[in-house]
Amino acid sequence: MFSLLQRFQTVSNQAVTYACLIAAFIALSSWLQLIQNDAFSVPAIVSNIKPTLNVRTSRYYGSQNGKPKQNSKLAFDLEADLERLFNWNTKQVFVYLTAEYNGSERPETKSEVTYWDKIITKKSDAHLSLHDIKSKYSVWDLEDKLEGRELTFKLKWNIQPRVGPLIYGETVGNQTVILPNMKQSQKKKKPKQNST
Amino acid sequence: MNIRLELSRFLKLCFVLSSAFMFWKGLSIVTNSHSPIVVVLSGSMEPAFQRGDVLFLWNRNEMSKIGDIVIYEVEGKSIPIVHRVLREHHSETKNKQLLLTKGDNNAGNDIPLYANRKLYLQKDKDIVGTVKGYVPQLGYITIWISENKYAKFAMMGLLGLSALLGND
Amino acid sequence: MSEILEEIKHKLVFPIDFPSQRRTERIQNVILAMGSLLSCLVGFYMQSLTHLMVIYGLSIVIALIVVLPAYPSYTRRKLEWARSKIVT
Amino acid sequence: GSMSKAINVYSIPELQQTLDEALPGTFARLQYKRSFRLIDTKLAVGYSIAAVAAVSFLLDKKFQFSEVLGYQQLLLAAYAVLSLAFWYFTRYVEKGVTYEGTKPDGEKITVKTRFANNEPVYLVQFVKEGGAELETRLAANKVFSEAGYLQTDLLFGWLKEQLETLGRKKLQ
Repeated sequence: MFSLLQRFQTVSNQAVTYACLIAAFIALSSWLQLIQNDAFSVPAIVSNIKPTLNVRTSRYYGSQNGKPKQNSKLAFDLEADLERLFNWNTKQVFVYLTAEYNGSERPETKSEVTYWDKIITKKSDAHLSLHDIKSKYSVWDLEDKLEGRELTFKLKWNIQPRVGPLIYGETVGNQTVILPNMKQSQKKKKPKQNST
Repeated sequence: MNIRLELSRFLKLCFVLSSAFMFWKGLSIVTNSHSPIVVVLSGSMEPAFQRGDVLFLWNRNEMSKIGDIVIYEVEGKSIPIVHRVLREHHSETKNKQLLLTKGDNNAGNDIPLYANRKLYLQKDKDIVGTVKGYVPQLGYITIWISENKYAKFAMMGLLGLSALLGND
Repeated sequence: MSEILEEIKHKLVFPIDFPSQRRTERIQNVILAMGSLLSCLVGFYMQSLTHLMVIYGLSIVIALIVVLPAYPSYTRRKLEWARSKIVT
Repeated sequence: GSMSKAINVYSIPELQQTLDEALPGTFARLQYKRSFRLIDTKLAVGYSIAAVAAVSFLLDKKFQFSEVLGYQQLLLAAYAVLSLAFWYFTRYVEKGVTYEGTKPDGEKITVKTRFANNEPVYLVQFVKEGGAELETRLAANKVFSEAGYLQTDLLFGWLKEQLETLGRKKLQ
């Protein structure tokens, strides 16, 4: 405390130390709030999934050297209330619909792909009740064909905090769908659908 | 005798620099990432990350999960990119994983950004780290200094002044 | 040049007496500790990071105002120093 | 030059540094011969720490992260071990010793110095070979001028007095 500069340094050093403690308090308390609100077991209903397949030859749809690549899209309904993910440390919630599946030529290959996602920044927008919305992405696989694969859909979320660790979780409730054959898909737009 | 005095004084300066550097190096060895703390430079992940936000990375995970926000480097480009994993394909037998990424704020995926007309990133080769922690805006000082020449001069002047006026 | 710098350096020191050094250190500790505690409580209660930051920022400003300047009361108990001898 | 730099006399670290650095010269005026055992060890360990960091820094500049990862891990381990050794040395071997020396007649002396918290009093402990000990206090305002100069003659006089007291102690 012996000179102006040194007094300024001690104040700012200590201010930074306390700021770190405050940040830790914010991260920890908001995490406890999430647990208290059962944020890790939010139910979600993904239903009425209608997959379609088509063939693409562009590089931006996974085709290499013009080889035809099967691409898959969806339409689906979604009902989920993500309000519980919001507290004072939630900057945004990134919610995304993913599908897991195995390879057909090489069954040891596991894949997970995103069909749809949404950024929610306000608690008032967190109640999702969507009907017959289209997938955002056209999905292709490492293999050329996707037809006949069994897809397990999950709705996952990621909380981006204002300060602290990123938090990931998924909603409760899976949905399994078998992709149609290419011919079926072209003839009639009604695919097979299994629910679990 | 005076040599020892000068050496002792110089050693203090060495300690300041070496401890800062070795802390960084230690962090990068523990996290297995060559730059364990990064500052966001682009707005392609808004509103999650803005320019100047500080990200803490971890790179000991063998596989990335879908939805993870990863930092990757493209051959021939110096600036690392912070984007989200949109798809992942991995083999259960071989330890290899392919990733497709996308910026939250971008319309399309990152295929146009990848080197050599590749369609995927490789987890073990291209990924610098996965974002685990976040502090907003703290890194704006570094951006400001590196991009604004007046700020650069002001900073240099301030450092020079404090070195001259400081007591060491 | 270096003499001018020495001169400036000496003007900018603004020393305070030893008892005040002890006191300002303690006051600064108390202000910042109280400020951070209060900011956490209010911020959590209001569920608002803005409130938290405003309160904590205010406590830093108060600490700076109290501690930084060499107020006359901080320089009253200066010591009697040795007489300087003429250097030959 | 003959005149040292002016310090802020209200700064304990500056007072301590100036006094610690002036002690060897003052002892030399009293015909003591300084022993460099402790300071040389400290400098050797200290500069090997700096050297390890410098090598790590150069490797980092010249090579890719993955190319030299093994070496960097070794360097980091060496840095940690040496830092621990340095800490151990200052804490348990040096223990605040600022000066070690011998009188022309071969008598050894060790001097430990420190300042109490925010108190302008230089606490000095003289230990003579054989166990005779003297703990004394020097008020900083007795040897510094208001302008921030150490009055070396006053320090010399004080030190001489203390050493005489210490010498008498042995006789008792």
